[in-house]
Amino acid sequence: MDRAVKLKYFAWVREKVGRAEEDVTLPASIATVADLIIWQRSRGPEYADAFAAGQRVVRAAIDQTHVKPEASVMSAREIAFFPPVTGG
Amino acid sequence: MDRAVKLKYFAWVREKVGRAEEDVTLPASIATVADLIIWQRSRGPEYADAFAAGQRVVRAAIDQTHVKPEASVMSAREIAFFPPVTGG
Amino acid sequence: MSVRVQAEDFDISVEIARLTQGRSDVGAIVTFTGTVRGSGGGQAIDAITLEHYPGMTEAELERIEARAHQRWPLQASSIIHRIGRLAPGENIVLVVTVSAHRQAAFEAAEFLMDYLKTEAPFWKKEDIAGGSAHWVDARAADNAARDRWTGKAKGEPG
Amino acid sequence: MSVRVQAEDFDISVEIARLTQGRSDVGAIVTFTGTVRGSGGGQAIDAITLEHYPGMTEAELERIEARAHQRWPLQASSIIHRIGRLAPGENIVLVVTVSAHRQAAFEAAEFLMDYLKTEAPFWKKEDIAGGSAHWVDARAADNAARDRWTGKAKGEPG
Repeated sequence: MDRAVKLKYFAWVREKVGRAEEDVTLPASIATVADLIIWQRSRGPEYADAFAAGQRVVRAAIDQTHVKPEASVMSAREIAFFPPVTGG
Repeated sequence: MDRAVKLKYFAWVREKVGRAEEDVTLPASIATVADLIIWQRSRGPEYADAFAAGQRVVRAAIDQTHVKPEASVMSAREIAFFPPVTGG
Repeated sequence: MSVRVQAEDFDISVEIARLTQGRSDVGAIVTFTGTVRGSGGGQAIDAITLEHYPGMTEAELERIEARAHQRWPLQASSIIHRIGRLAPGENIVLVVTVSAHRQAAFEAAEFLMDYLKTEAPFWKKEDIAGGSAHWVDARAADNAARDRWTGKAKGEPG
Repeated sequence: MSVRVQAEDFDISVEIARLTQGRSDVGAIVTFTGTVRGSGGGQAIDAITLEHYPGMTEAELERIEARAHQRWPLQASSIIHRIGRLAPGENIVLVVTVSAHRQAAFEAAEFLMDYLKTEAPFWKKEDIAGGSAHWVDARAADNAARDRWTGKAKGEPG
Protein backbone atom coordinates (compact mmCIF):
# COMPACT_ATOMS: atom_id res chain seq x y z
CA MET A 1 0.00 0.00 0.00
CA ASP A 2 1.33 3.44 -0.90
CA ARG A 3 1.78 5.89 1.98
CA ALA A 4 1.56 9.69 2.11
CA VAL A 5 4.38 11.30 4.12
CA LYS A 6 5.79 14.77 4.54
CA LEU A 7 9.50 15.09 3.71
CA LYS A 8 11.52 17.94 5.21
CA TYR A 9 14.98 19.17 4.28
CA PHE A 10 17.41 21.35 6.23
CA ALA A 11 20.68 23.23 5.68
CA TRP A 12 22.62 22.15 2.57
CA VAL A 13 20.24 19.25 1.92
CA ARG A 14 17.44 21.83 1.62
CA GLU A 15 19.58 24.02 -0.64
CA LYS A 16 20.50 21.12 -2.96
CA VAL A 17 16.97 19.72 -3.17
CA GLY A 18 15.66 23.23 -3.73
CA ARG A 19 12.77 23.06 -1.29
CA ALA A 20 12.18 22.96 2.46
CA GLU A 21 9.42 20.35 2.42
CA GLU A 22 7.11 18.35 0.21
CA ASP A 23 4.31 15.81 0.46
CA VAL A 24 5.06 12.53 -1.32
CA THR A 25 3.54 9.11 -1.68
CA LEU A 26 6.07 6.39 -0.94
CA PRO A 27 6.06 3.23 -3.09
CA ALA A 28 5.17 0.14 -1.04
CA SER A 29 8.66 -1.26 -1.65
CA ILE A 30 10.28 1.32 0.64
CA ALA A 31 10.64 -0.20 4.10
CA THR A 32 13.56 1.68 5.67
CA VAL A 33 15.26 5.06 5.66
CA ALA A 34 18.05 3.51 3.58
CA ASP A 35 15.48 2.41 0.98
CA LEU A 36 14.01 5.91 0.95
CA ILE A 37 17.43 7.50 0.36
CA ILE A 38 18.03 5.23 -2.63
CA TRP A 39 14.59 6.17 -3.99
CA GLN A 40 15.32 9.88 -3.47
CA ARG A 41 18.44 9.60 -5.66
CA SER A 42 16.21 8.50 -8.53
CA ARG A 43 13.96 11.55 -8.35
CA GLY A 44 16.14 13.94 -10.35
CA PRO A 45 19.62 15.48 -10.47
CA GLU A 46 19.01 17.79 -7.50
CA TYR A 47 18.02 14.79 -5.35
CA ALA A 48 20.87 12.70 -6.76
CA ASP A 49 23.24 15.48 -5.66
CA ALA A 50 21.74 15.96 -2.19
CA PHE A 51 21.59 12.24 -1.44
CA ALA A 52 24.81 11.19 -3.20
CA ALA A 53 26.63 8.38 -1.43
CA GLY A 54 29.77 10.09 -0.20
CA GLN A 55 31.49 11.54 2.80
CA ARG A 56 28.82 14.15 3.57
CA VAL A 57 26.29 11.68 4.84
CA VAL A 58 22.72 12.83 5.18
CA ARG A 59 21.09 12.10 8.56
CA ALA A 60 17.40 11.40 9.09
CA ALA A 61 14.68 11.89 11.67
CA ILE A 62 11.26 10.23 11.73
CA ASP A 63 8.50 12.18 13.42
CA GLN A 64 11.11 14.45 15.01
CA THR A 65 13.34 11.73 16.46
CA HIS A 66 16.81 10.85 15.15
CA VAL A 67 16.89 7.48 13.39
CA LYS A 68 19.48 5.22 11.78
CA PRO A 69 19.36 4.14 8.09
CA GLU A 70 17.86 0.77 9.04
CA ALA A 71 14.88 2.37 10.82
CA SER A 72 11.46 1.47 9.45
CA VAL A 73 9.46 4.18 7.67
CA MET A 74 6.28 2.12 7.79
CA SER A 75 4.36 4.29 10.24
CA ALA A 76 6.19 7.56 9.59
CA ARG A 77 4.21 10.75 9.01
CA GLU A 78 7.14 13.18 8.78
CA ILE A 79 10.63 12.26 7.62
CA ALA A 80 13.42 14.85 7.71
CA PHE A 81 16.83 14.81 6.04
CA PHE A 82 19.72 17.02 7.12
CA PRO A 83 23.50 17.18 7.59
CA PRO A 84 25.15 16.33 10.92
CA VAL A 85 24.07 19.06 13.34
CA THR A 86 26.31 22.05 14.12
CA GLY A 87 24.55 24.16 16.75
CA GLY A 88 25.82 25.47 20.05
CA MET B 1 69.43 35.64 67.97
CA ASP B 2 65.84 36.50 68.95
CA ARG B 3 63.53 37.63 66.12
CA ALA B 4 60.51 39.93 66.07
CA VAL B 5 57.57 38.56 64.08
CA LYS B 6 53.91 39.36 63.70
CA LEU B 7 51.57 36.47 64.49
CA LYS B 8 48.05 36.45 63.01
CA TYR B 9 45.08 34.25 63.92
CA PHE B 10 41.90 33.53 61.99
CA ALA B 11 38.50 31.87 62.51
CA TRP B 12 38.33 29.58 65.58
CA VAL B 13 42.08 29.90 66.20
CA ARG B 14 41.52 33.66 66.59
CA GLU B 15 38.54 33.08 68.87
CA LYS B 16 40.42 30.63 71.11
CA VAL B 17 43.58 32.76 71.35
CA GLY B 18 41.41 35.80 71.99
CA ARG B 19 43.18 38.15 69.60
CA ALA B 20 43.56 38.66 65.85
CA GLU B 21 47.27 39.46 65.88
CA GLU B 22 50.25 40.18 68.11
CA ASP B 23 53.93 41.06 67.83
CA VAL B 24 56.22 38.56 69.53
CA THR B 25 59.92 37.87 69.85
CA LEU B 26 60.72 34.26 69.01
CA PRO B 27 63.35 32.44 71.07
CA ALA B 28 66.40 31.48 69.00
CA SER B 29 65.60 27.80 69.54
CA ILE B 30 62.53 27.98 67.27
CA ALA B 31 63.53 26.91 63.76
CA THR B 32 60.32 25.60 62.17
CA VAL B 33 56.56 26.10 62.21
CA ALA B 34 56.29 22.87 64.23
CA ASP B 35 58.69 24.31 66.86
CA LEU B 36 56.61 27.48 66.97
CA ILE B 37 53.38 25.56 67.53
CA ILE B 38 54.94 23.71 70.50
CA TRP B 39 56.10 27.04 71.91
CA GLN B 40 52.63 28.54 71.46
CA ARG B 41 51.12 25.78 73.61
CA SER B 42 53.31 26.91 76.50
CA ARG B 43 52.07 30.49 76.43
CA GLY B 44 48.86 29.99 78.42
CA PRO B 45 45.64 27.97 78.52
CA GLU B 46 44.05 29.83 75.58
CA TYR B 47 47.07 29.03 73.40
CA ALA B 48 47.20 25.47 74.71
CA ASP B 49 43.57 25.12 73.65
CA ALA B 50 43.99 26.71 70.20
CA PHE B 51 47.13 24.74 69.39
CA ALA B 52 46.18 21.46 71.08
CA ALA B 53 47.46 18.40 69.23
CA GLY B 54 44.27 16.83 67.93
CA GLN B 55 42.11 16.28 64.94
CA ARG B 56 41.43 19.96 64.25
CA VAL B 57 44.93 20.71 63.04
CA VAL B 58 45.96 24.33 62.78
CA ARG B 59 47.46 25.35 59.40
CA ALA B 60 50.10 28.00 58.92
CA ALA B 61 51.20 30.60 56.38
CA ILE B 62 54.50 32.47 56.35
CA ASP B 63 54.43 35.89 54.74
CA GLN B 64 51.07 35.05 53.16
CA THR B 65 52.02 31.72 51.60
CA HIS B 66 50.81 28.32 52.85
CA VAL B 67 53.58 26.31 54.54
CA LYS B 68 54.00 22.87 56.05
CA PRO B 69 55.00 22.27 59.73
CA GLU B 70 58.61 21.62 58.73
CA ALA B 71 58.97 25.04 57.03
CA SER B 72 61.66 27.33 58.43
CA VAL B 73 60.54 30.44 60.30
CA MET B 74 64.07 31.91 60.21
CA SER B 75 63.31 34.78 57.82
CA ALA B 76 59.58 35.09 58.51
CA ARG B 77 58.06 38.51 59.19
CA GLU B 78 54.39 37.46 59.43
CA ILE B 79 53.21 34.03 60.50
CA ALA B 80 49.50 33.21 60.42
CA PHE B 81 47.62 30.32 62.04
CA PHE B 82 44.19 29.21 60.97
CA PRO B 83 41.89 26.20 60.46
CA PRO B 84 41.65 24.44 57.08
CA VAL B 85 39.98 26.93 54.74
CA THR B 86 36.24 26.78 53.99
CA GLY B 87 35.47 29.48 51.43
CA GLY B 88 33.64 29.21 48.15
CA MET C 1 13.35 22.58 33.29
CA SER C 2 12.96 25.01 30.46
CA VAL C 3 13.90 25.13 26.78
CA ARG C 4 13.66 28.12 24.44
CA VAL C 5 14.56 28.69 20.80
CA GLN C 6 14.46 32.37 19.91
CA ALA C 7 15.92 35.10 17.70
CA GLU C 8 16.28 37.53 20.63
CA ASP C 9 19.32 37.80 22.87
CA PHE C 10 19.18 36.67 26.52
CA ASP C 11 20.45 38.14 29.78
CA ILE C 12 22.28 35.62 31.95
CA SER C 13 21.49 37.32 35.26
CA VAL C 14 17.79 37.38 34.40
CA GLU C 15 17.83 33.70 33.41
CA ILE C 16 19.58 32.70 36.64
CA ALA C 17 17.09 34.71 38.71
CA ARG C 18 14.22 32.93 36.91
CA LEU C 19 15.59 29.57 38.11
CA THR C 20 16.68 30.46 41.64
CA GLN C 21 14.20 33.10 42.84
CA GLY C 22 12.60 32.16 46.14
CA ARG C 23 14.73 29.05 46.64
CA SER C 24 17.08 28.59 49.60
CA ASP C 25 18.33 25.09 48.75
CA VAL C 26 20.61 26.24 45.93
CA GLY C 27 24.36 26.10 46.41
CA ALA C 28 25.82 26.07 42.91
CA ILE C 29 24.88 27.67 39.59
CA VAL C 30 26.86 26.99 36.42
CA THR C 31 26.27 28.81 33.15
CA PHE C 32 27.74 28.15 29.74
CA THR C 33 27.45 30.81 27.06
CA GLY C 34 28.52 30.09 23.49
CA THR C 35 29.31 33.15 21.36
CA VAL C 36 30.05 33.84 17.69
CA ARG C 37 33.80 33.91 17.01
CA GLY C 38 35.06 36.42 14.48
CA SER C 39 36.93 33.86 12.45
CA GLY C 40 36.61 30.24 11.36
CA GLY C 41 39.31 28.14 9.73
CA GLY C 42 41.55 31.20 9.50
CA GLN C 43 38.98 33.32 7.62
CA ALA C 44 37.25 36.43 8.98
CA ILE C 45 33.50 35.97 9.42
CA ASP C 46 30.86 38.66 8.85
CA ALA C 47 28.09 36.71 10.55
CA ILE C 48 26.65 33.26 11.06
CA THR C 49 23.11 32.15 10.30
CA LEU C 50 21.51 29.47 12.44
CA GLU C 51 18.81 27.28 10.94
CA HIS C 52 16.84 24.76 13.00
CA TYR C 53 14.06 22.19 12.80
CA PRO C 54 11.06 23.75 14.54
CA GLY C 55 9.32 21.25 16.77
CA MET C 56 12.09 18.66 16.76
CA THR C 57 14.59 21.15 18.20
CA GLU C 58 12.47 21.81 21.27
CA ALA C 59 11.64 18.11 21.66
CA GLU C 60 15.29 17.11 21.38
CA LEU C 61 16.45 19.77 23.87
CA GLU C 62 13.77 18.63 26.31
CA ARG C 63 14.92 15.01 25.95
CA ILE C 64 18.54 16.05 26.61
CA GLU C 65 17.52 18.11 29.62
CA ALA C 66 15.41 15.28 31.05
CA ARG C 67 18.40 12.94 30.80
CA ALA C 68 20.58 15.40 32.72
CA HIS C 69 17.95 15.58 35.46
CA GLN C 70 17.83 11.78 35.66
CA ARG C 71 21.57 11.63 36.02
CA TRP C 72 22.35 14.51 38.41
CA PRO C 73 20.46 16.01 41.39
CA LEU C 74 19.53 19.27 39.65
CA GLN C 75 17.07 21.71 41.17
CA ALA C 76 16.55 23.55 37.90
CA SER C 77 18.03 24.05 34.45
CA SER C 78 17.51 26.05 31.34
CA ILE C 79 18.60 25.88 27.70
CA ILE C 80 18.22 28.87 25.38
CA HIS C 81 19.42 28.71 21.77
CA ARG C 82 19.24 31.59 19.32
CA ILE C 83 18.41 31.29 15.62
CA GLY C 84 18.82 33.59 12.62
CA ARG C 85 21.71 35.84 11.70
CA LEU C 86 24.25 36.62 14.45
CA ALA C 87 27.34 38.82 14.29
CA PRO C 88 30.73 38.04 15.88
CA GLY C 89 30.62 38.58 19.64
CA GLU C 90 26.89 37.83 19.87
CA ASN C 91 25.48 35.14 22.11
CA ILE C 92 24.39 31.85 20.49
CA VAL C 93 23.47 29.53 23.32
CA LEU C 94 22.99 29.56 27.09
CA VAL C 95 22.88 26.59 29.41
CA VAL C 96 22.18 27.08 33.13
CA THR C 97 22.31 24.33 35.75
CA VAL C 98 21.32 24.73 39.40
CA SER C 99 22.16 22.25 42.15
CA ALA C 100 23.02 22.02 45.83
CA HIS C 101 26.63 21.13 44.97
CA ARG C 102 29.10 22.28 42.35
CA GLN C 103 30.14 18.91 40.92
CA ALA C 104 26.61 18.13 39.75
CA ALA C 105 26.10 21.61 38.31
CA PHE C 106 29.40 21.51 36.38
CA GLU C 107 28.96 18.00 35.04
CA ALA C 108 25.35 18.53 34.00
CA ALA C 109 26.22 21.77 32.15
CA GLU C 110 28.98 19.99 30.22
CA PHE C 111 26.66 17.08 29.48
CA LEU C 112 23.94 19.40 28.17
CA MET C 113 26.40 21.20 25.88
CA ASP C 114 27.97 17.97 24.60
CA TYR C 115 24.57 16.52 23.67
CA LEU C 116 23.21 19.81 22.36
CA LYS C 117 26.22 20.09 20.03
CA THR C 118 25.72 16.62 18.58
CA GLU C 119 21.97 15.95 18.74
CA ALA C 120 19.96 19.17 18.68
CA PRO C 121 18.94 19.96 15.07
CA PHE C 122 20.68 23.29 14.47
CA TRP C 123 22.88 24.09 11.46
CA LYS C 124 25.32 26.94 11.21
CA LYS C 125 26.25 28.79 8.02
CA GLU C 126 29.21 31.16 8.01
CA ASP C 127 29.23 34.32 5.89
CA ILE C 128 32.89 34.82 5.06
CA ALA C 129 34.09 38.43 4.83
CA GLY C 130 34.09 39.24 1.12
CA GLY C 131 30.93 37.43 0.12
CA SER C 132 31.08 33.63 0.12
CA ALA C 133 29.11 31.52 2.58
CA HIS C 134 29.43 27.91 3.64
CA TRP C 135 27.81 25.44 5.97
CA VAL C 136 29.96 24.57 8.97
CA ASP C 137 31.02 20.91 9.12
CA ALA C 138 30.34 18.84 12.21
CA ARG C 139 33.43 18.18 14.33
CA ALA C 140 34.55 14.70 15.34
CA ALA C 141 35.74 16.22 18.63
CA ASP C 142 32.13 17.01 19.52
CA ASN C 143 31.10 13.38 19.07
CA ALA C 144 34.05 12.30 21.19
CA ALA C 145 33.04 14.77 23.93
CA ARG C 146 29.51 13.35 23.92
CA ASP C 147 30.67 9.75 23.95
CA ARG C 148 32.68 10.17 27.15
CA TRP C 149 29.34 10.23 29.02
CA THR C 150 28.27 6.84 27.70
CA GLY C 151 28.04 4.12 30.32
CA LYS C 152 29.36 6.51 33.00
CA ALA C 153 26.21 6.39 35.09
CA LYS C 154 23.52 3.80 35.73
CA GLY C 155 20.61 3.75 33.35
CA GLU C 156 22.07 6.37 31.02
CA PRO C 157 21.32 5.47 27.38
CA GLY C 158 24.41 7.38 26.13
CA MET D 1 42.89 38.21 34.99
CA SER D 2 41.11 39.82 37.89
CA VAL D 3 40.53 39.04 41.55
CA ARG D 4 38.22 40.87 43.95
CA VAL D 5 37.27 40.36 47.60
CA GLN D 6 34.30 42.49 48.55
CA ALA D 7 31.24 42.77 50.79
CA GLU D 8 29.00 43.89 47.92
CA ASP D 9 27.05 41.60 45.64
CA PHE D 10 28.02 41.15 41.98
CA ASP D 11 26.06 40.99 38.74
CA ILE D 12 27.09 38.11 36.49
CA SER D 13 26.09 39.79 33.22
CA VAL D 14 28.14 42.86 34.13
CA GLU D 15 31.17 40.74 35.03
CA ILE D 16 30.97 38.79 31.77
CA ALA D 17 30.70 42.03 29.77
CA ARG D 18 33.79 43.35 31.56
CA LEU D 19 35.78 40.36 30.28
CA THR D 20 34.40 40.04 26.77
CA GLN D 21 33.58 43.60 25.63
CA GLY D 22 35.23 44.47 22.33
CA ARG D 23 36.61 40.95 21.74
CA SER D 24 35.64 38.81 18.77
CA ASP D 25 37.85 35.80 19.52
CA VAL D 26 35.64 34.51 22.35
CA GLY D 27 33.63 31.34 21.81
CA ALA D 28 32.88 30.04 25.31
CA ILE D 29 32.12 31.64 28.67
CA VAL D 30 31.61 29.57 31.81
CA THR D 31 30.46 31.01 35.11
CA PHE D 32 30.22 29.35 38.49
CA THR D 33 28.22 31.03 41.23
CA GLY D 34 28.25 29.68 44.78
CA THR D 35 25.30 30.68 46.95
CA VAL D 36 24.33 30.38 50.62
CA ARG D 37 22.19 27.31 51.27
CA GLY D 38 19.42 27.63 53.81
CA SER D 39 20.49 24.60 55.80
CA GLY D 40 23.68 22.80 56.80
CA GLY D 41 23.93 19.38 58.38
CA GLY D 42 20.16 19.23 58.63
CA GLN D 43 19.85 22.51 60.58
CA ALA D 44 18.24 25.72 59.30
CA ILE D 45 20.71 28.56 58.91
CA ASP D 46 20.00 32.25 59.56
CA ALA D 47 23.15 33.46 57.83
CA ILE D 48 26.81 32.72 57.28
CA THR D 49 29.72 35.00 58.05
CA LEU D 50 32.82 34.86 55.88
CA GLU D 51 36.16 35.84 57.38
CA HIS D 52 39.34 36.09 55.30
CA TYR D 53 43.04 36.93 55.49
CA PRO D 54 43.40 40.33 53.79
CA GLY D 55 46.42 40.40 51.53
CA MET D 56 47.01 36.68 51.46
CA THR D 57 43.54 36.05 50.05
CA GLU D 58 44.15 38.23 47.00
CA ALA D 59 47.68 36.85 46.56
CA GLU D 60 46.44 33.26 46.77
CA LEU D 61 43.57 33.85 44.32
CA GLU D 62 46.00 35.47 41.88
CA ARG D 63 48.32 32.48 42.16
CA ILE D 64 45.43 30.09 41.48
CA GLU D 65 44.27 32.17 38.52
CA ALA D 66 47.80 32.35 37.06
CA ARG D 67 48.06 28.56 37.24
CA ALA D 68 44.78 28.17 35.35
CA HIS D 69 46.07 30.50 32.64
CA GLN D 70 49.28 28.48 32.35
CA ARG D 71 47.31 25.32 31.94
CA TRP D 72 44.45 26.33 29.61
CA PRO D 73 44.23 28.79 26.70
CA LEU D 74 42.07 31.36 28.51
CA GLN D 75 41.43 34.78 27.06
CA ALA D 76 40.23 36.20 30.36
CA SER D 77 39.03 35.17 33.80
CA SER D 78 37.70 36.68 36.98
CA ILE D 79 37.27 35.59 40.59
CA ILE D 80 35.04 37.53 42.97
CA HIS D 81 34.52 36.39 46.57
CA ARG D 82 32.26 38.11 49.07
CA ILE D 83 33.03 38.54 52.78
CA GLY D 84 30.94 39.43 55.81
CA ARG D 85 27.45 38.27 56.75
CA LEU D 86 25.34 36.67 53.99
CA ALA D 87 21.78 35.33 54.14
CA PRO D 88 20.50 32.13 52.50
CA GLY D 89 20.10 32.61 48.76
CA GLU D 90 22.78 35.30 48.56
CA ASN D 91 25.79 34.96 46.28
CA ILE D 92 29.14 33.99 47.85
CA VAL D 93 31.54 33.51 44.98
CA LEU D 94 31.75 34.02 41.22
CA VAL D 95 34.26 32.48 38.84
CA VAL D 96 34.19 33.41 35.14
CA THR D 97 36.38 31.83 32.46
CA VAL D 98 36.56 32.94 28.84
CA SER D 99 38.10 30.90 26.03
CA ALA D 100 37.77 30.13 22.33
CA HIS D 101 36.48 26.62 23.15
CA ARG D 102 34.17 25.18 25.75
CA GLN D 103 36.39 22.41 27.12
CA ALA D 104 39.06 24.88 28.28
CA ALA D 105 36.47 27.22 29.80
CA PHE D 106 34.72 24.40 31.69
CA GLU D 107 37.89 22.75 32.97
CA ALA D 108 39.48 26.02 34.06
CA ALA D 109 36.34 27.07 35.96
CA GLU D 110 36.27 23.75 37.82
CA PHE D 111 40.00 24.02 38.54
CA LEU D 112 39.61 27.55 39.92
CA MET D 113 36.77 26.48 42.21
CA ASP D 114 38.57 23.33 43.41
CA TYR D 115 41.69 25.32 44.36
CA LEU D 116 39.74 28.26 45.76
CA LYS D 117 37.84 25.88 48.05
CA THR D 118 41.01 24.31 49.44
CA GLU D 119 43.68 27.04 49.30
CA ALA D 120 42.13 30.51 49.45
CA PRO D 121 42.10 31.70 53.09
CA PHE D 122 38.38 32.13 53.74
CA TRP D 123 36.51 30.70 56.73
CA LYS D 124 32.78 30.27 57.02
CA LYS D 125 30.76 30.47 60.22
CA GLU D 126 27.13 29.36 60.25
CA ASP D 127 24.53 31.07 62.43
CA ILE D 128 22.07 28.33 63.24
CA ALA D 129 18.41 29.36 63.53
CA GLY D 130 17.78 29.72 67.26
CA GLY D 131 21.05 31.30 68.26
CA SER D 132 24.12 29.05 68.18
CA ALA D 133 26.94 29.51 65.69
CA HIS D 134 29.74 27.24 64.54
CA TRP D 135 32.67 27.24 62.17
CA VAL D 136 32.15 25.04 59.13
CA ASP D 137 34.57 22.11 58.91
CA ALA D 138 36.65 21.59 55.78
CA ARG D 139 35.43 18.71 53.61
CA ALA D 140 37.67 15.85 52.53
CA ALA D 141 35.71 15.80 49.25
CA ASP D 142 37.08 19.25 48.44
CA ASN D 143 40.66 18.05 48.82
CA ALA D 144 39.89 15.05 46.65
CA ALA D 145 38.39 17.34 43.98
CA ARG D 146 41.55 19.46 44.01
CA ASP D 147 43.87 16.46 43.90
CA ARG D 148 42.35 15.11 40.67
CA TRP D 149 44.17 17.95 38.83
CA THR D 150 47.57 16.88 40.11
CA GLY D 151 49.93 15.62 37.43
CA LYS D 152 47.27 15.97 34.76
CA ALA D 153 49.15 18.62 32.78
CA LYS D 154 52.81 19.39 32.23
CA GLY D 155 54.47 21.71 34.72
CA GLU D 156 51.45 21.91 36.99
CA PRO D 157 52.59 21.93 40.65
CA GLY D 158 49.28 20.39 41.81
